[in-house]
Amino acid sequence: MVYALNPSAEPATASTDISQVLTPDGVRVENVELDSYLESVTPQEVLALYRDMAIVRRIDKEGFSLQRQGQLGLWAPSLGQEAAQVGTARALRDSDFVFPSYRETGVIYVRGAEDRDFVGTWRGETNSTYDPYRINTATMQIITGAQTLHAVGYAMGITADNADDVAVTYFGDGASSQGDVNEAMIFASSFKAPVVFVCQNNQWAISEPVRVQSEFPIAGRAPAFGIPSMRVDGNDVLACLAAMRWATEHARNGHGPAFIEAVTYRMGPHTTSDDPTRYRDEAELDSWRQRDPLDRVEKYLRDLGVLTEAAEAEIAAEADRVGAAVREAALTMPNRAPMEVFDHAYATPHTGVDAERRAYAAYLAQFEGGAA
Amino acid sequence: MVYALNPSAEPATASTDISQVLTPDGVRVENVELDSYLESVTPQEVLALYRDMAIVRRIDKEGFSLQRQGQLGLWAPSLGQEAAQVGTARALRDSDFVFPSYRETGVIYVRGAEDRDFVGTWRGETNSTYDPYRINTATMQIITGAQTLHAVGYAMGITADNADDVAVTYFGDGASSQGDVNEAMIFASSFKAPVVFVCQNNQWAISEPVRVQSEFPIAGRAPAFGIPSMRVDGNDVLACLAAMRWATEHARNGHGPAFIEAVTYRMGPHTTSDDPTRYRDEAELDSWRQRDPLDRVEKYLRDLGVLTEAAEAEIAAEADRVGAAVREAALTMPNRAPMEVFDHAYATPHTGVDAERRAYAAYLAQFEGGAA
Amino acid sequence: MTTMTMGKALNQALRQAMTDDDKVVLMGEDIGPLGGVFRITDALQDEFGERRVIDTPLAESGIVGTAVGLAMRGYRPVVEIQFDGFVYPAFDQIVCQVAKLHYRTLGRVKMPITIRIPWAGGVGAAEHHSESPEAYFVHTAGLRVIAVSNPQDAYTMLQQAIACDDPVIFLEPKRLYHAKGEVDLDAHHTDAAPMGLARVAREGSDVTVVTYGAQVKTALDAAEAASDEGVSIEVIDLRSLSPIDYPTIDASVRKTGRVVVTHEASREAGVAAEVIASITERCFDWLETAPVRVTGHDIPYPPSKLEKQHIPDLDRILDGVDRALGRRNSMTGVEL
Amino acid sequence: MTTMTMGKALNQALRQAMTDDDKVVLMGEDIGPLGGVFRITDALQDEFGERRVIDTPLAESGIVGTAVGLAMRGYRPVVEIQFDGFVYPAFDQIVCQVAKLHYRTLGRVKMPITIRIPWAGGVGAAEHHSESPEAYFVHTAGLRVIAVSNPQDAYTMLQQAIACDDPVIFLEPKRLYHAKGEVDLDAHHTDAAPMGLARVAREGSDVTVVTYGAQVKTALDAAEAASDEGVSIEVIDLRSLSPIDYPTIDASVRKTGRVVVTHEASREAGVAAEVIASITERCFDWLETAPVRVTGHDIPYPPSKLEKQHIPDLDRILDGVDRALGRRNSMTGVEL
Ligand SMILES: Cc1ncc(C[n+]2csc(CCOP(=O)(O)OP(=O)(O)O)c2C)c(N)n1
Ligand SMILES: Cc1ncc(C[n+]2csc(CCOP(=O)(O)OP(=O)(O)O)c2C)c(N)n1
Ligand SMILES: [Mg+2]
Ligand SMILES: [Mg+2]
Repeated sequence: MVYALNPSAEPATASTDISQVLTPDGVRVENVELDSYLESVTPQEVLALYRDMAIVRRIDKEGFSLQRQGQLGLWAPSLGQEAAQVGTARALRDSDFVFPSYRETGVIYVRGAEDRDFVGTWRGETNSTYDPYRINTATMQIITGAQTLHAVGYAMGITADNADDVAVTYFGDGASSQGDVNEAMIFASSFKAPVVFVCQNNQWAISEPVRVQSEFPIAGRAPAFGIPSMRVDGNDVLACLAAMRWATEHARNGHGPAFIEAVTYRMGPHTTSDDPTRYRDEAELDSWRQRDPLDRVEKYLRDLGVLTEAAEAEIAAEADRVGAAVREAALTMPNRAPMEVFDHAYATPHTGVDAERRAYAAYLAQFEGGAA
Repeated sequence: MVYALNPSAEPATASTDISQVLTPDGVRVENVELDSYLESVTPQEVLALYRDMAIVRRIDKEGFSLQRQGQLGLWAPSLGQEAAQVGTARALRDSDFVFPSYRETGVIYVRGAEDRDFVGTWRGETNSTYDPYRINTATMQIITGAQTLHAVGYAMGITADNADDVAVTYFGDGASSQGDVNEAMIFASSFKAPVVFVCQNNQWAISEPVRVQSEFPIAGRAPAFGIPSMRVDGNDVLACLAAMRWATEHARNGHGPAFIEAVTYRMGPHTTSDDPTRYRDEAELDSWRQRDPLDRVEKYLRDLGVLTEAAEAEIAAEADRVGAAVREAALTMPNRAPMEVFDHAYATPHTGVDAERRAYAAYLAQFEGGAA
Repeated sequence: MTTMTMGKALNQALRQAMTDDDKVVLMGEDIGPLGGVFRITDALQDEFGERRVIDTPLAESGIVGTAVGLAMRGYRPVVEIQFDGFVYPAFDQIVCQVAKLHYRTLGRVKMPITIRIPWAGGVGAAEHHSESPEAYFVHTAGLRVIAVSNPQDAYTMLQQAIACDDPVIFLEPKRLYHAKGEVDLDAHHTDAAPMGLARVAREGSDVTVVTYGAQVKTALDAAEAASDEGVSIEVIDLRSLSPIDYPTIDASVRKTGRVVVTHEASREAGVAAEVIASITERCFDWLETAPVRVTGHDIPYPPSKLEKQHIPDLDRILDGVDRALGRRNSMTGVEL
Repeated sequence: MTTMTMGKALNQALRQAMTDDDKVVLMGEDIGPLGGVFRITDALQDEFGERRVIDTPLAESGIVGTAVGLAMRGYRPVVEIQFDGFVYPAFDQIVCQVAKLHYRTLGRVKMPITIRIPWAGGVGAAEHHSESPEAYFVHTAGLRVIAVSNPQDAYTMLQQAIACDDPVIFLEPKRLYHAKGEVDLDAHHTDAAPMGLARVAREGSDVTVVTYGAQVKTALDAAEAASDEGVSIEVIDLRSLSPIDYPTIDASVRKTGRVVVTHEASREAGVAAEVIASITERCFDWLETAPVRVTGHDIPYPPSKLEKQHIPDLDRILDGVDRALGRRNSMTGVEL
């Protein structure tokens, strides 16, 4: 038996065969795969999604400018990926558990992150801010792909508990090349773990276009491991919501893992340290501006008459409020005391670190009286 | 776009959809995919393949018994996998480069290994025996899957040299779960490297049946990475030869990597340290005995009248000669001198190791006069 | 007290830990029907089922990475790495995740993972089957590292490791798997000496020999041989390599003034370097001679027929003892 | 002589090496059009093409594993690991393959791979971007380890590393990338001091401070400050961490009798432990006081706002110097 190239072997960047329900012009189109997952969605709910995205975009703007002002060490913009993040995350239950990467500002917003949670880590005060168990969301992962295995293990635990939660992991097109991500699919498949893989293919891994990782759709890899997958327009919040409902339903009902590739675009730099002019054309960015995830919902909701002036004002006000609160949280964040550098290295007493802690305390004590 | 489960999603152990040209009963059947690669094969050439397999089986028997007699520390039997190894390796040019795992006795035999090369490492005298550049075959790899990346890198070098060699890597069904093997496919695809992946799915990774790694055909994974693949009867030496001709032709002509899953069976224990009765039924082994890779060629050649009594006697004699030579090589292998333990840790002088070497020489010198 | 092999003691410890706490799950390659290549998990899958004794796909990063997720869900995974040389594919998950998650999350996420590693050489194995990677883990903050040397410690300390809320690298010397000893199966691990303490394996007054794992036996043999020649060696079994129990070492070194540290791992930046640097800091005024290292060489692990040139044996330890005593030894007159 | 940053010197070294030998190829993430996140490969893809400056998929094991294959085919790959904390996925390929292949094959297969790592902290970076993994590599037999501290060494030693037939881990202190210095671009690397030698960065007579990488600058600053108080510090820049140039250290310690070893990496089983254990072995009779370690703590690398509590600064080094001098210091009266 010869296996030909993957039957849907369009280059990974091609936009054909990507499921959509809302066109860039804000027109709701029929989609046999997704429509059934959207039947119950009311215009007010779509408005709520739009509101989420607007707030997330505002947080992102705030984070960016805080970094530029020297208040944060770094910021990884989610600009352009609001639909992929909000749409998928809004399909989850509180009791599901999410394993995001560093770029998922929109996801942690939906999960219930507090103002300071968006900035504490980027400010360098802590390596994480929120309590993972409070919002059932792991610390944003920096090692590309490592979190996908954690999600699978967590999902194996869900199975062992006979629970019907799902675990969800977010990662990028670049991360899909990591051994860990592939092993995660293999483990998930073998153990029929209730886990959903969400790959945000934002076309770039820092300066590398997605074709360096794959000439073919990343979504096409999952089925080879026995995992059904869906490739959706990641700038279409309804498509993302629907796809995620499909995926979580699949996983929650004991059918094992599911995979979503959300085709989107990183409209900003990789991080505030990056200079995308060195590797990508303004024209490409422009073409994606035409597919902005907020614009199309705005048009759609205006046409429906749901995005009234009042609603718009309320959203703007709330976005501003959250933006200001995030800024305030950054600016008023207390500095941690020097000796806290030792805290939590171990959960139980470790004589080695304890001795170092004493020695360092003695060292610091010298300076109190101005000595040494 | 929804990707369903892989279209040919039979469990990885199923024998349907496996390309065959010689049935277990020794009947040559038509095969549209493979026949064109076999047109030029003469009965004498098939006899030569049979001879190879018989000799490899004899070497394996010798290795096994040498281990049982305490002459080798370990032996990893290739029993049952002779067709997969000989058939694929015989499709190569001398200038191609092979990256095998520890079980590829048949492959290194075909590549030109000398008598002592089969046993030196298992005896524990050296971590490798043959010079990789003499037989264009890397040291048999023990870290599962690691060699697949080496093959891809080597193939990238072939491309850079504008040469038309191919690199080939052998690995098992178990190894296919390693991140490295998946990364190897990703790199191979991205760089269109002239490399052929040969996965010998021998149904077991030590005690784990292949379904622990995959419920679906391993060959089905490659296309998802953009690599065409073929699933062949690994106990059919002609099918293996043909598939490898297809794969090398593909790679040699600039079309990038190709993948072969040779479905076969490990008829012996994992190694001489293993006790398969703890995890598998005799009945399963029996069913595979019916599909023995040598038997079917024997029948086929007898029917053709090519395997004459004289030919049979010659093969038996040669197998015995090689077996005896391998035994002799093991028994007469010189012990390496104690100080050789330091040799080749570095290619250029390293003051740290050099100092240790001097110190250890001084230490050993004490014993020469019976002192200390 | 029951006499049993270290392998059996470990098996009993796993059984006990799984009985005591149903959050304990075992993961690894071939640990199910086969019972592991060393049979340490023998019969446990039969007893506790496939959900608690999990044969995993062949991918060490996958095993440790999924163990992290299970730990986050409240489980206490006990991972078996099949051989020491196969832990490296999991190194990233161990160093960046297992070791750092508690620190990263300000203590909110616990990582009670035990990573069992059949460890080190001397069994005539093939390449990659005789590695001594302990220094990598000792240098990795956030991990605890245990190396056992006898069935009783194996039984007690494996249970302690599993019960510990920190991640533990648990090293099991392969060449002692079949060595027998007395084990008190009834004693509860919480009543035993805590996991972080060293043990004076033999008292002596002239020279302190510090070691761990299978080398403890070699050191004890050396001590016995030395006593015939009137040299009294104190042998310290570290048991815990992170943290290291310096008070116990200090007491010995301050008594003897002379110390030899021996292990099978390579020397450069190995555990012996750590022990000697710390002893020198802590006991400088008590030292009569320079502390001596007797270790494996700085070479890749050699083929098995040469491994006896690599693993320090009784004679090499005694040569080191002579050096610590300022007696004639192999280095006399040799430039370092 | 030209004044340039260390980053620029490295870029020039790569250009020179690629010009000298067309078997030299560069591999890594974002090293092409972007020129690497630190611009060390700036403009090289334009100059040498996509086949010699290769943007790879995002997988470190894949990068190093394919480099092994390229080396077997006769190439001299120079791998860039984007940040120190991302080397761990490649650890298996480095430890089991890169380090061991020459030994495994009885010298038949050479592994002339250079693995460049932007290294260590002090730049206010996010987690995993400030790691000091050097001890892992120093402990790994078969590897050479280089840590540079100035543009001239960066320029010369990177070329030496690439020309070396052994694999070299080449550590580039991130916080010195923008530090400037004089570089002789015309001198040939074969005329310079061999890669394995240390360098006396400042002569002194009272205390020897041994260090490497970015800490060399801190140590020199400390020496300057100490000289104001009449203490003469000799600073040794190790340059090579494997092998370590003990003759140079010995000469200094035998002169001063007092030694401080400082690095930013964690202390337990770190490079300082190795240096001190060796100094003690080699120079015991010359030591006036116990050698002192001034290192990072045994904690995961802290968040950036706390990193100044972790990286030893001038004051901590001087405190260590006081200890080596037997003067009042922070540990006076404190139990270890
Ligand atoms: C193991 C590892 N290697 C390298 C990096 C450096 N790095 C950070 S993000 C990134 C690109 C990731 O691209 P992608 O997965 O597509 O996610 P995106 O940033 O586009 O959201 C790289 C190379 C890392 N964080 N971890
Ligand atoms: C990285 C690594 N992990 C574990 C092992 C131990 N091990 C050796 S062979 C083997 C099973 C391999 O199975 P498979 O890939 O199917 O090859 P086969 O032995 O069947 O030829 C295992 C687990 C290893 N050699 N390397
Ligand atoms: Mg991306
Ligand atoms: Mg197999």
